[in-house]
Amino acid sequence: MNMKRVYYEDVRFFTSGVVFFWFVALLLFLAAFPFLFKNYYVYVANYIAINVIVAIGLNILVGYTGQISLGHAGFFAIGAYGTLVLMTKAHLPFLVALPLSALVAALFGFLLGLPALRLEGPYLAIATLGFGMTVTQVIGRVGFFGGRQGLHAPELSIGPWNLSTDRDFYYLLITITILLTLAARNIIKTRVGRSFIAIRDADIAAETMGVNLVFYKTLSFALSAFYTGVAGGLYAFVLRYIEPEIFTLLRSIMFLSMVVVGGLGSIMGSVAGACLLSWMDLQLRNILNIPYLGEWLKTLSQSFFSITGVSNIQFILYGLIMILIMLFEPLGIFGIWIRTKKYWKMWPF
Amino acid sequence: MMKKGFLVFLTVAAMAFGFPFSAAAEEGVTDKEIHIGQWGPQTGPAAAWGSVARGTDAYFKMINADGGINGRQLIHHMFDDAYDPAKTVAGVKELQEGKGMFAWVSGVGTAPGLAVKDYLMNKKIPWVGPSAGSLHWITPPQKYLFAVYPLYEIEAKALVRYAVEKLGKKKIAIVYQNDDYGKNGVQGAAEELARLKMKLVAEVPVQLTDSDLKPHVMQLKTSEADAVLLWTSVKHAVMTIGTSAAMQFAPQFLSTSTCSDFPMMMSISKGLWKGVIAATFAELPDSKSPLMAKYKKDAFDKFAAKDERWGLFYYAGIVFSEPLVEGIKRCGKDLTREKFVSEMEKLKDFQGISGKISYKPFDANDPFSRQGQNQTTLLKCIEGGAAERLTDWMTIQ
Amino acid sequence: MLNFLQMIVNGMAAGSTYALMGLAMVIIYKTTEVPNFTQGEMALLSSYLTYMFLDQYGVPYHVVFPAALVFAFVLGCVLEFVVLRRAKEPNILGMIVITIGLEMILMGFVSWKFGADQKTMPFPITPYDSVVIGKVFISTLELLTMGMVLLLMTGLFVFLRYSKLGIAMKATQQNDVAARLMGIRTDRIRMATWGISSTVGCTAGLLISSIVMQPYMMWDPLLKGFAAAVMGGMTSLPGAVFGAYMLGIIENLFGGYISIEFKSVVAFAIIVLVLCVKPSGLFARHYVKKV
Amino acid sequence: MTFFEIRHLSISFGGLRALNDICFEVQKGEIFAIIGPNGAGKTTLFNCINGIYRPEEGEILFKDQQLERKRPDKVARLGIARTFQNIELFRHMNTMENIMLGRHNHLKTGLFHGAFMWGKRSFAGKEETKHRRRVEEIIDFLDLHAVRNQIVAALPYGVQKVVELARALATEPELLLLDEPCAGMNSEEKQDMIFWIKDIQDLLGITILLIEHDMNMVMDISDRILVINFGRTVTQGSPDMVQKHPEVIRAYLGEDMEVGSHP
Repeated sequence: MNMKRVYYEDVRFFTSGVVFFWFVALLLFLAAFPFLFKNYYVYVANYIAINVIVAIGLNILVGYTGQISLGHAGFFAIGAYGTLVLMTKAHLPFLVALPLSALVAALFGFLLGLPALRLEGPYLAIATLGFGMTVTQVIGRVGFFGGRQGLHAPELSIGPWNLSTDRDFYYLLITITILLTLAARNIIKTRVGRSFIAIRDADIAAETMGVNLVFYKTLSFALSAFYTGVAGGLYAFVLRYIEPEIFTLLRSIMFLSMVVVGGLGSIMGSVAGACLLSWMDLQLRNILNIPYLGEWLKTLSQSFFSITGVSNIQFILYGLIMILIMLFEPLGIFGIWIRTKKYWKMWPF
Repeated sequence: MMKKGFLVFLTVAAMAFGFPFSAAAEEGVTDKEIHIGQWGPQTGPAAAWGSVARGTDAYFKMINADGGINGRQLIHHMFDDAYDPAKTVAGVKELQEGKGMFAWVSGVGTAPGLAVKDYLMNKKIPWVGPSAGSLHWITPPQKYLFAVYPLYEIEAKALVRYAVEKLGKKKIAIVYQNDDYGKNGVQGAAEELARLKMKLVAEVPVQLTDSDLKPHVMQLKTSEADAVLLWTSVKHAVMTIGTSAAMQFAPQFLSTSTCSDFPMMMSISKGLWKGVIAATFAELPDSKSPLMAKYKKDAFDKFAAKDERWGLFYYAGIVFSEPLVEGIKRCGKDLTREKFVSEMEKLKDFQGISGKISYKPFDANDPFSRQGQNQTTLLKCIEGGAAERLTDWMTIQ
Repeated sequence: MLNFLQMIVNGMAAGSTYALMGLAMVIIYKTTEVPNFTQGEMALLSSYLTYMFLDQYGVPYHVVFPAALVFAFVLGCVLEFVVLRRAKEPNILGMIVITIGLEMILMGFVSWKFGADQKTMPFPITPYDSVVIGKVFISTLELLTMGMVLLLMTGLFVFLRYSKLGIAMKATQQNDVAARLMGIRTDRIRMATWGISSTVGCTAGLLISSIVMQPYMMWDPLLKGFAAAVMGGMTSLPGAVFGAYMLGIIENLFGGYISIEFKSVVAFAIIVLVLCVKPSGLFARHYVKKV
Repeated sequence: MTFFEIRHLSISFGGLRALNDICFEVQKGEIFAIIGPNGAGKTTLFNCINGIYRPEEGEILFKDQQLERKRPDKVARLGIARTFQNIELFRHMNTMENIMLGRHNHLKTGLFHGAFMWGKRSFAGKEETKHRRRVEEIIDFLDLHAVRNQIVAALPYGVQKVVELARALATEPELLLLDEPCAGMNSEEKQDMIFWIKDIQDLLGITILLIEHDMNMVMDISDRILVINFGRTVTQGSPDMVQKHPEVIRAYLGEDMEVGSHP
């Protein structure tokens, strides 16, 4: 036994040189990404990055603290609308408006966390669902928020930099995403995150060890809402236009499936889940343009189904993938990753 | 200074990775082809509007079968955006930056359209006929955006005028979808009534998600309206009429062009639609107009899928792209975007299967320099879903 | 006063649909603890197929409707057998995601097969006829729906309490292992539960689709039914029905007297309030974990 | 000042009197055992002390502080830790993290410091390192090296019990409540556990309240014993005294008396 332990190794980020290498490689790739691919893919990357932030935030709540939320589109909306309203009506700079509106989202998260203290399972699901729908409907009906006409994002510039193109915005977005990912990972590894997990695994034991349930559960809601709020604020600038119908129950469900498919209680899982599902969400519309397969599907629809509804195949695929992952790997993509890693470690035995 | 270096770097990188910097002619135009893009929801809650894009597709195929325009074939790229602006933006960027579209046509929905409007306008890409009658397209007017769909206000005004002046109705109420579409209707109706020194007796908002319209009908009933405008989706229009019938409330119902597909409305409402008056922006499905007959025969019968229906939404796809085709035709062999815009501006009383369409030279202060159609016509639903024409094309400013 | 009475009746009429969906949710949750988001789409598929046989093949009502209920039962059983039973380590989140996935598949299938155009189900009675009691109107379709709710609720209640299968279902819910040791084939019980629930949902679907049919028609009734079930305690059949009628009436009164714009949201606001006071709904005892 | 005292404690659940007028005192540094048949109310007593249940009547005094209206986390803050009858570990954490959670009240890292744990010289980094050193001492003490980095759900039952003990020790309690620490252990593990409990008393000077069914062990290590049955005190006193009490003999040593004949 090595008696001179460096205890920091348990919590440090780069557990080995290999990890460090891949991290740097990833950073380099992300930095070079806009130059390697067309602008359209930069937009897709931006869209994915937004979902990554939400998925991580939601995983803090769902995966680590063990609460259900079907209302995160509400926080997303609060972040988006907050940022735009603060910028256009109060003339605050972006870098002030974004965290401010995320804090507003966090405040709402805290408020939603209060009734959630006593709720679980389907009861919590319906309460959060109600919250999400209420936010959307209220925003849609208040003229101040542009009603159903939505709001356009103003020109965005930070200091001397004008971030008007997808590419410019990409760098800002990706930086924020990486920082938030690392921050989430650090929070989970330290006292607050441990308390979250403790609450999930055995809440009464956690309480008798000194964890304040009220505080940490609401904190988890608030933190999760904060992440989602930041993502919402950024999303307003990815799309450059927001309207209430963007923030529907369907989006909340999509967020939740990203987290569950990616792997509950795993940051990397959230990233993977968000990448996979949001990429599919954008790309499945092209399914009929795939050579041969698309033609075959069209013929199939002509003879057995209806050609007018053929695009709905994307729903079938989407649902199928969700179910298959859940049935065969309850830990999601993260579980698959762990298993593959084990397999290669043991190889060739 | 930094910015410049960055740009140089970008250019070099772009060239290194082989970006298509179009040197020849105009983007999306070759000797043989013209690429036109379009989005439309084939899935999701608004999927019923998906037939607009399919109508355009059949129309383009018909033109190509007839030899194309000035020797060029129209290549139609349409994609499904599920009415989700994020997907609209994705699809537009992918097609525009990938294949390169010469212009965009139609495109269903206010929200998806607004999400891509700035992008298209900044790139100076023409966009003809957004399929939603919204003021957003023309306030402020955009040089490259040509609206076709008559404003919902115009329809509201025409309907109110008819109800008051021809039918002698005294109390007009409105049921409206609580969004842009509905509110434009309320505004139009209110303006017209103000002109006639009257007021709406009830304004009842309906939410897209409502599945029970009894409270709404009760409000109408309490207001004792004798004419009710329906500014809702098809589903809610049918539910309003049905619930009214069940509650033995029978005013004259008047609806927007959204619900002017009478055969469909008759079948969904189980016959209750009979007697409803609707405004519309195009010829009727069974119209005797030769152009309409040609479209039915050469576009629909030849190119539509077997389960497609020759309904309003379908040939709306033709209505919205007629001006585009006309504009391209007038450009002749030398097709550029600038020339296209100037030719479009010269359109005067152009009539396809809709009302007359005219544009004016671009004037940032005149929204109507980019609003093509200002005409509407009123129809009454009679037995069997057929329509009786009540008015000729009316022009309302 | 007349208006008030009318609103109450309207509320009950609206509540009846929610009640049917709520009942269907409760039956499954009672035995398997799955909040079934597929419920609506199971009914959707059954309704659309019914429509197909009625409208395109002209099969008469008295054949099609019973056949639809049988189909719904089989569909429920098949989904349970093929999908839900395969779930490893089921937890509530995983189940939610699986049922949502199923929901997407069924919805995709229906839209693919039938397109997105609005349709309407041919129905033996006109949904727009009404009965006048005093001066209060109620449509015949709604009377039928209310009747179905009462019938199904009492039927299910008696069935669960007195029939052998019903008692076995209860046993399965309370202690799966013990039930199995007593010779109950809990797998089959679960399957039957899904079947029964799907049949109840199908009834709701058929009634709704006599007005307007489109692929999204079951979303709102499903959510409201779910909300009603939660309000009633998620495990109680009368609770779900009571919750549904409460929701319908509150919605209508709110729409009539306060704000018609926020009518559809008020249901959820009330749910949250109720849950703040009674965390397990109105009719269920709050369960406290023991250490 | 008494170290720990319970006065006239009563609680009932739905008409059933689970605890009825329980009184006892615990001196600093002693091992005080509570015995009684299943369902006597021992765990309920612990739950009352912990703040999980609110007693209806009576007082719980710890170093002159009233506990009966305090939340569990406040009680923990005062220096009372416990283990559970049916293991309540954080199943998906490893041993080290489980014990680290015991350090919760001694750590200061909040959201902000946690998020900015960049490197070992940051606030959170330093704190984590420091406290892991403390945890390592406990791991040494209870001989848990082998399972240091294993997820606890996968550990054998006996080891899980030890981890629970370690977690409780990590809070640096003054009073430690052990709820059947030896239940389900084999004799070897039991020996270890007895050894550790004594060490905790002798070396760390922690007062221990113990619930246990193993009479030999209880008689062996306890300083004083409280016997309860049906929520009432039967007797209390030194092991020798308790052993001679007729009702205890009846309950534990199995004289020819029916269980049902209790008043």
